[in-house]
Amino acid sequence: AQEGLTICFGFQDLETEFWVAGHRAITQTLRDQGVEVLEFNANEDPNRQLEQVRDCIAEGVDGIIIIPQDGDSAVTIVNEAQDADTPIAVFNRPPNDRERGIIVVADNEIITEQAVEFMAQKALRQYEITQEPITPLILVGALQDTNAIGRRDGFFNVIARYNERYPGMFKEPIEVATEWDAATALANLEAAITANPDVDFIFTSSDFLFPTIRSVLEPRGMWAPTGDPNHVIMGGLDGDATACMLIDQGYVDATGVQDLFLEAELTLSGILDAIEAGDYQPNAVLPDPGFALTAANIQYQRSDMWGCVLYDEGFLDN
Amino acid sequence: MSAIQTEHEPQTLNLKRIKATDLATSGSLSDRLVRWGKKLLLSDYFILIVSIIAYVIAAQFFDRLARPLNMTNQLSNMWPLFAVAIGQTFVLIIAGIDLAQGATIALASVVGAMIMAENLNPDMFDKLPFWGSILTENGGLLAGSPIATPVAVIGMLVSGLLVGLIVGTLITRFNITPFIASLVGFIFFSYFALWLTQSRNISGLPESFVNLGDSGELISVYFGPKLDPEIRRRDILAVVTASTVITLGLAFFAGYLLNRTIFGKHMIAIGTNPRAAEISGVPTRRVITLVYMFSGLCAAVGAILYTARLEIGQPTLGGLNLLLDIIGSCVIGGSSLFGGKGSIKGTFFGVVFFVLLGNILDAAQMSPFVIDAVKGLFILIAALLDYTRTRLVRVEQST
Amino acid sequence: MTILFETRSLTKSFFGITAVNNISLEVEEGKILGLIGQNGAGKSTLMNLIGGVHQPDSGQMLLADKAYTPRNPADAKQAGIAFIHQELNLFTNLTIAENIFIDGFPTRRIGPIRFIDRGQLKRETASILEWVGLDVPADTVIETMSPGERQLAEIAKALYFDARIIIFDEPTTSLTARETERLFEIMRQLRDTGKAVIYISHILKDIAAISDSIAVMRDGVLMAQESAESFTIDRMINLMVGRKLEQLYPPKTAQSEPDTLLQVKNVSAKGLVKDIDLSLRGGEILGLFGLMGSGRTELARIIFGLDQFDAGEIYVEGKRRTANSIRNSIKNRIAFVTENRREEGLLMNVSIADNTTLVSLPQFANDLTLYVNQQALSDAAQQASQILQLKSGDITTQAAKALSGGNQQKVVIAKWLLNEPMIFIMDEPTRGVDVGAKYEIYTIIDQLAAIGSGVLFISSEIEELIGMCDRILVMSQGEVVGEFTRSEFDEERILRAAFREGEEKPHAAVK
Amino acid sequence: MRRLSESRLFNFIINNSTGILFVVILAFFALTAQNFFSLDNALSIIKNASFIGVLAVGMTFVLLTAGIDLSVGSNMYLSAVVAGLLMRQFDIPVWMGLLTALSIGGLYGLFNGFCVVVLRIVPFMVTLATLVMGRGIGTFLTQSEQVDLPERVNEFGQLRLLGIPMPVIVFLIVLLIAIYILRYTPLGRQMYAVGNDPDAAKKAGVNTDRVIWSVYVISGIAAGLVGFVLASQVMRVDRSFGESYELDAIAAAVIGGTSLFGGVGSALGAVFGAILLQMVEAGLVFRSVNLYLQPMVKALVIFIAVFFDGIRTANIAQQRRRYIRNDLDDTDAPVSSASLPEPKPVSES
Ligand SMILES: Nc1ncnc2c1ncn2[C@@H]1O[C@H](COP(=O)(O)OP(=O)(O)OP(=O)(O)O)[C@@H](O)[C@H]1O
Ligand SMILES: Nc1ncnc2c1ncn2[C@@H]1O[C@H](COP(=O)(O)OP(=O)(O)OP(=O)(O)O)[C@@H](O)[C@H]1O
Ligand SMILES: [Mg+2]
Ligand SMILES: [Mg+2]
Repeated sequence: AQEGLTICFGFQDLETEFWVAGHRAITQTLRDQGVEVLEFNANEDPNRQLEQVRDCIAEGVDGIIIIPQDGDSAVTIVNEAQDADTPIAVFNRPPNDRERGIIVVADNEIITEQAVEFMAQKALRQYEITQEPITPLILVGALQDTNAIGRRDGFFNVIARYNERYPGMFKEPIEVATEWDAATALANLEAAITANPDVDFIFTSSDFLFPTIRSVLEPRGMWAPTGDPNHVIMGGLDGDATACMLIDQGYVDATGVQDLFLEAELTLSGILDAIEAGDYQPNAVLPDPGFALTAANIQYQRSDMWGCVLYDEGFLDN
Repeated sequence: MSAIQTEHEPQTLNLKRIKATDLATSGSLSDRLVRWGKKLLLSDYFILIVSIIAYVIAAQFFDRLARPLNMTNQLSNMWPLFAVAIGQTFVLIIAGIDLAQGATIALASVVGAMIMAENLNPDMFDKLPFWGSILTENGGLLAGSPIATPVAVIGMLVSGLLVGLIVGTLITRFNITPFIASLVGFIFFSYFALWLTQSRNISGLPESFVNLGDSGELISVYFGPKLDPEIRRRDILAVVTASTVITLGLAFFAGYLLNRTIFGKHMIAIGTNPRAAEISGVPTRRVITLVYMFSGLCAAVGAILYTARLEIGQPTLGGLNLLLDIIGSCVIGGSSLFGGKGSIKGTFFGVVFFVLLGNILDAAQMSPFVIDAVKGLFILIAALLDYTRTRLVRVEQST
Repeated sequence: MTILFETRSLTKSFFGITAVNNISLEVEEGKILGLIGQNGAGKSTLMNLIGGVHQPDSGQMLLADKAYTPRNPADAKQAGIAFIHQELNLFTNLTIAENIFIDGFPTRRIGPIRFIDRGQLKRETASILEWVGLDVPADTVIETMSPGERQLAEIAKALYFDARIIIFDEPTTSLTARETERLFEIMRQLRDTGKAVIYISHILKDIAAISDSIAVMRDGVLMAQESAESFTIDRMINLMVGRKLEQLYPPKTAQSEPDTLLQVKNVSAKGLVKDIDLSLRGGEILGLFGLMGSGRTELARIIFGLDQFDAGEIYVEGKRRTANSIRNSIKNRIAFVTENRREEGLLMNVSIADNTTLVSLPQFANDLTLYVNQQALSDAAQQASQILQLKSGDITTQAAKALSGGNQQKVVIAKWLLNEPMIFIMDEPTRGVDVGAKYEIYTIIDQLAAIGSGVLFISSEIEELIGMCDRILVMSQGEVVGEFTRSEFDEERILRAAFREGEEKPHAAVK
Repeated sequence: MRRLSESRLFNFIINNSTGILFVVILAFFALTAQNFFSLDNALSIIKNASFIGVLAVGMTFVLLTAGIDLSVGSNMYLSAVVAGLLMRQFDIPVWMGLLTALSIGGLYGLFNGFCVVVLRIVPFMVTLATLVMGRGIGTFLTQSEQVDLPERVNEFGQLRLLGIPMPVIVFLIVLLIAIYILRYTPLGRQMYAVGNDPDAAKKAGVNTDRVIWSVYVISGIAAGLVGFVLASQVMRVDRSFGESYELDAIAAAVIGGTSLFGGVGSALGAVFGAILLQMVEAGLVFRSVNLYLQPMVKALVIFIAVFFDGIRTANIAQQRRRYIRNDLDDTDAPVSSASLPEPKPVSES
């Protein structure tokens, strides 16, 4: 039924594994179904994305899928498409106004909270035994990226919650800027660890920084699996293949997972159904609750995590 | 578009004349082609012509390029880029460079939104530095007031002028090279804008402001059947919008300044030899500072257009990629990084080149994995053609 | 006598101007060939063809009877041609030694690695510098040197390698009599060792004194090449200009007026000038003489407001100047022709017309709209260029850098003339200018004085100061050491004052 | 006499202003942040400065000739990608990977040089185009996926010699080579000449084409080297690897006193600029400064450093200037003509 359809797919960049995997899931599934896909890369420029969506509308496509740069520009872009009678779906980054468009939501703040919650639980057990306050550290993403800000908020929410319940458990968190750049992360993390050698709780706003973290911790003897007295409680967000491997090996305790496959499926079915029904302005909010993949649940939930699927397919093998 | 069309007429006239003389001298077809090609290459409009020819050829393969709506889209994409590039052209003419434009766009966008935004969700915004004073649950400083939009526009322009003033002062009073002075401005004001909103966007801008962008249609065209009761929105082509008028107004003003006034002559003198200019009584410091202020103003105009079309105040507008496109447009359009050269017309052609190149590459639906490699190649080819042109012009003049 | 080098029907044109037109010139071994011609006659262009800077449109060159076709300056150098350009070609960020050896440093090995041999560099440079008479260390950075010293460095650079033909294109424009004399000494030495020397100058007296044969160019054409004996100064001028010049200096029409335009009282600037007292009246031409580095330029810059001073006062038309700034000076109609036209005088890539009108631009612009009346502007520029007999193409399109050296100097003067100066400070205004044009410039100076302006005329050519001035001040080491009124003018006394020598022991170098 | 010594102190401060700024910043952080003043931290700062630092040294060569190389970030990416892919696919040893990265970097620079020298396109446009192109080719090779480096690269990355991390040693070697080229070889001095006046350089017989070509190759090799060394630290090359490093590299070079208009600059200055920037950044992390303020403070430090450097160069130029009179230090005493250098007659004819 999808033969002959044209769908326009606008994305922001393909800079991390997560987005590459998402891009592939969407384009391949559509093409497998015989849909013609027009791809547009906006290179992290929402204005450029708006221009591209306008071009798609000019082209007269049947539907549009976007990965927006942020929740606010998404609103404008969704309005633009719907006003021009083109159905549109928004993948992963939700518009702040969720009234228009097919919106597949992964809430960074909430997913982060789930992962950090698991880490905090572990830290609590340690705190109860040693009575030593925990020194938490967060690698913050680019301040220009709203996802990074959501993740930072989620992290601080959990820390605050625990400090309320168990006063004195966490010290003031150390914030490390990364600008989503491995070298910046390397330099700043190294400085932060030198300044605070007692750090024992690290959360990275994206899993792609785990190798960087390792190269800072390893020479200092802080790269140790769970159970080792030198183990640093560690977590991240994205759920990529490296994170899966490191959880397997015990170095990492938890990662917040956005269910990439589910999101892709929700997006595609949403938009294709609307096209079939002749609905130019389909509106729906389709949540991806996300989950935290942890050392505790990796046996059961392994297959739900896109990173583990890649990992098990041999993604990281030489 | 009007600018382009009027420029086309003499071109066709020239063509006719060539044909007439050719008949008289009975030149062969290849001769004529060579002559015609040379003429084209020597023209000031070279980059424009190349861009349009490339576009026309590409449209034969990718018919989506030829759709009227696509064309009006490209037109509207040019205006904000052009507005910012005008300011950069001025700066390049005085042998400077203004990286701070990237941050100015962001800052102006945020400042404008903080003045006029309506309704702010306290959950999201209560961590902002000015929450409770400038920003409240009811919105920005003048939320809902009828003067909100004009004041916000003035506020945006003033922030552009201020950034320009600061960068200009660093250069003229502290003797800092333009590259570093504007880089400092770029970093500082980028993060200042981010800090102001703690990375958040401010939405809920009033309709009167949004209409300053390309949704403010002044002349629209509809090509469909006459009595269709329901015209789909996408069939209405906005040819002239508020952004067209604003940008062209800015361009003509800049052209006047550059070509017709003492200010423009002083700019060229400074760009060519600042010491000789100074000794000849050119108020170099004042001119340099004013040029950077004008550059900031242009960036702010760009910010108005971008903000209006995105309908949000955004601290991440602008940025390095945009900046490289802008400087690239200026340089393709004939500005020199070593000063003394540049024109508004040329910069417009450079902007046309960059916008059409982007459109063609997107239309060609090349894999996203090769598109950048191809884009780089085309920039290189355009620069090469342009160099060949200037060299030929020189040879032509000397014989 | 053997002909070492010759050109046959050499032709070169730029922008429709034939700068070198069908020239067949012969250069003999062991001889000095003087080459003269008006500004823009094509002398430098001819030399540029020989030096590989430009390539001819047609014609041939023969070096030792073999075809010689240099594609670039390196080729010319390879063939044994040294070229001292009219415009300095020094790297101001490098030392003298590095400038001299830039295309072939002496190196030495330390282990497996080659290093520049700084010791040898220094030694060799020092010996060349001594030869040309430049008394500064080999590792002096060019930036810190005065124009005169730079010119000597340029000469040293061309002489360090063993050339067969040495071209001097107006090498003495920044040199004083003494250095010039030393340079002639060097040229004679070169000739005596069998080299061929080509010497270009506008100082015909020098040409007559040193040349073995003389070639005259006019409008790109070779008018004559004969042995030096067959030329008198008058004949040279006649061939160059195409007419007779009755006198070198125009009759004096200006009268000094009683009112003082400029009064400099006790001005001192640390390290530069000290206790300068100077006054300039309306209608007066005041000469300022001194040796290289005597501080005349520094004083001129201070008076113009370009540099600051530490003590003393300056009065312009009786009013004490409070702010020492260029724009203040220009507002008071003070003009300043710089001695460094390339760096401070001209916008090289900008049209002649725009250069000419740069200072007086406000006159052509509406104060409110800033609108410039293009027509009035190009008319004014056109007029100025006619008055100064500028040799150029279309002044609204031709860039200043495409002018011959002397014509560039005229543009600098024209630029200030348009502003109708009341006090005209001219620092070496006739440097590199041909006899005909010099006469024009003198006439302008005289006319300016005649309408009541004061002229401060700085020059190293003592004759022209004597010919033109009402009074001459002599500077030495930043101080005014002598003052001569017209009736007291005497070349020898003025020179002695400049050397700070008592009357009783005239210096050997002074003839 | 007192005034004299005062002015000497003043001159000392002015002439070493950039160095003093460095010491002041160092002292400030050392006094206010624990553990900042330690060998460990010093090494860590230098190590992390080495990436931008080596790029900046390469950039200095280009800037000296009044060129610019915007493509270094993309070059890093492409070099690291190719080396990484080869090491993964063909199991080549680490040293061959390094060699690959250097060659790719050099070829990249060669192409830039070709466009500048042979096609005569302005450097800004050339390197802007290759900035886009290089990353594009890398993206094509990887299909935008990250390249994870094999484990043995980590061993190389964590190598230490006498306790000094490998990147610091690389940094030092690069610095020495650069100083050698710039100060002690004819080619280096010719670079200064070309930047000062290209026409004059041609007239002096300098092969300007060769000089210009070589600076782009040098900058390219430096970028390839940084690409590999940085990759060995973070063990992964993703699409944003090296993005917008060109600005930091140019900033570091300019802080170190290099002019964008050619002819002025030094390798040591570039190194110094990079370390200063990294020290400030580390200090801000040590002091846990608000993340939004960190870049703003960094911008201010760049401003101050460049400002001081400007004063310093102006003052040195002032002092280098030879004066006509030697009454600089006191105006009251009359200048005796005996103490003045006599104008010596050059010939006694
Ligand atoms: N690079 C150039 N481009 C265009 N025109 C030039 C160029 N060089 C010289 N000319 C023109 O060629 C003519 C001859 O100039 P040239 O420099 O040879 O004169 P000259 O005899 O050396 O004069 P002067 O005594 O003033 O130095 C002039 O009209 C000048 O404008
Ligand atoms: N560009 C410069 N940079 C540094 N110092 C300079 C410069 N120009 C001149 N000086 C210094 O100023 C002194 C005087 O310069 P200059 O030779 O120009 O004096 P002058 O009296 O005007 O002589 P002349 O006009 O004959 O050259 C010189 O000793 C020189 O050291
Ligand atoms: Mg000449
Ligand atoms: Mg002088």
